[in-house]
Amino acid sequence: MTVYWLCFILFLVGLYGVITRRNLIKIAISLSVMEFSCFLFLALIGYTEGGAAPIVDTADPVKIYVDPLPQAMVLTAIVIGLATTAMLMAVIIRIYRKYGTFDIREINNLRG
Amino acid sequence: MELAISVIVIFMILGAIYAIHASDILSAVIAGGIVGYSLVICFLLLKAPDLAIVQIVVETITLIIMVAVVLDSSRKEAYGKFDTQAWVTAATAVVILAILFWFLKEASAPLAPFGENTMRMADAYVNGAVDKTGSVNLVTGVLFDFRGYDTLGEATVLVTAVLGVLTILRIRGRK
Amino acid sequence: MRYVTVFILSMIFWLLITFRFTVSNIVAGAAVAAITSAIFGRYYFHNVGKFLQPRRWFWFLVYLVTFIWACIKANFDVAYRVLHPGMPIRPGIVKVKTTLRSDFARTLLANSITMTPGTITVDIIGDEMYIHWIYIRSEDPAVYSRMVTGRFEEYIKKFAE
Amino acid sequence: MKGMTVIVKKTTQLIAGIVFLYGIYIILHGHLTPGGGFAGGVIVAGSFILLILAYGSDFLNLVKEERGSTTYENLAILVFLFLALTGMVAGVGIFFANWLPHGTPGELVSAGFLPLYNIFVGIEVAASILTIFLALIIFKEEVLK
Repeated sequence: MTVYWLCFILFLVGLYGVITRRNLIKIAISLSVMEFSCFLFLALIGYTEGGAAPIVDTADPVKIYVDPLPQAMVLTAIVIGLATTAMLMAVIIRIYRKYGTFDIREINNLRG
Repeated sequence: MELAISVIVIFMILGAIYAIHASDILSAVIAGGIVGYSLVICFLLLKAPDLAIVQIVVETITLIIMVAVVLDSSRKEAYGKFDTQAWVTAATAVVILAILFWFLKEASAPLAPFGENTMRMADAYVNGAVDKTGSVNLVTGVLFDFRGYDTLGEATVLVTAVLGVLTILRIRGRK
Repeated sequence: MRYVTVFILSMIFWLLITFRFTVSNIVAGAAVAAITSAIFGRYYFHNVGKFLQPRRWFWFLVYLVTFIWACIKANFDVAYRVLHPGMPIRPGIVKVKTTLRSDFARTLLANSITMTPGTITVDIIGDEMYIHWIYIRSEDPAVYSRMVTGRFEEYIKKFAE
Repeated sequence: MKGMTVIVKKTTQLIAGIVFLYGIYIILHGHLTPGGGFAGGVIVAGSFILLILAYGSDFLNLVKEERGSTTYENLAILVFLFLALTGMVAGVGIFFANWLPHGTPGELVSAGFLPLYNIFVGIEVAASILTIFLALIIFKEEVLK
């Protein structure tokens, strides 16, 4: 049970970063930290004690395997995470070219 | 097993805290890399080699893109003195985190302990899956046969993200 | 010629990583190697005909033995400097002029210098290599070039030029 | 963007082809060993990114390359959708039906449609990531000019 709690604390650290930081790149890093904790939680749920990796050995029919379903979900989520991070980076670099800063509060002031 | 993963997760938490509080953006990006690469070790310990392969390559390319963006612009953290509004934000964050943690404590009570399989439907995906899909790798079987719709949706999201990046970044249209 | 070399090398690599000799596997390997050579063939070395001369392979073996011996010696030297309580180091960057002509030979020389502990090639600009050294023994260019490059340069000249 | 030193360039010449081949191996053996279209696609994109980083952006005639990778990406997802639709046409009547013969589990040619899905998802992922990277580089070039 400790592992689940630590995993959630990692999520909370990412949330804290998103709420309190003002630098756009740090917000992006915190978002990916939250993503990673979700992936870790799903992989933890699928683990079975003493299970093997989900590659079926046809010679040995009584082996226990870990649950392949959360792994398949996380596999697609990781690649989507890369695409969304890249899109976030595109938005951020575009904002930097326009306003010359990463600070969101300064950007708010400049717009008025 | 639980102890080893706990140690690595504590390491990840420390890396994340440093990444949030670093005064140089480049070191913040690299400290964010600690979290991603530790996740690879966690996946290997949890018997998920597919995830480990994907995560290690994706983390490398994310780092390349982030470092390119940071080197191209400013490396300074624009976070000067701690004024009133910053205190209010930090206090709000702490209250929200406390409430969420209490919620976790309540919600995690019915969860099975670590190492016992929580999901009842896993049996349908493991037993006899080789006869149904013909694939030895169970993850590929789930990905493309049992849950093909998910993969199609994921590919669509990827195409949309690429179109978004092209729309945002191209200044002039093509000739 | 380059395309054929890349095709053969890719085929060998494919058979090594799959390591099963069924018909379907070999056909798939041939197709993949053809794609690889079509895309990456034009970035390969220009004069691959030199690989076929046995004289060069002999000098390559000699170079390998020298390199491993120099590596072992340098390992003990760096271990001595790290474990010694006084830390007898004198780091700095030296400039070494090389006589090798081709880019491939220069890369090999730079990588050999980097892989022996204590020295790291920082950059190659024109004919000159900039090398970071953990203990600078001499400040005379003729002496220290000899110490850093050692015997690598002449052997590399014999098999890679 | 300028390229790197001659050491990096020469090593890249040796390595890039092998990285590409390894990515294709991961894709083709996705139903036998760990890996699959997603992992292999990212590795294939990585081999091209390695070439671009080592040789600089003048090397690959960039505008044309970006148009090419976008085309491959859209074609790959269309073929993926088409393969899924064949299940409805082929008399089975199920979207994503795996109606090809399955063969012996453990062989390279087995598991019906799964290797084909793997290949096209691999092309799609590789082209997407390459397109994102090229878009970032072209943006930088245009801004600096």
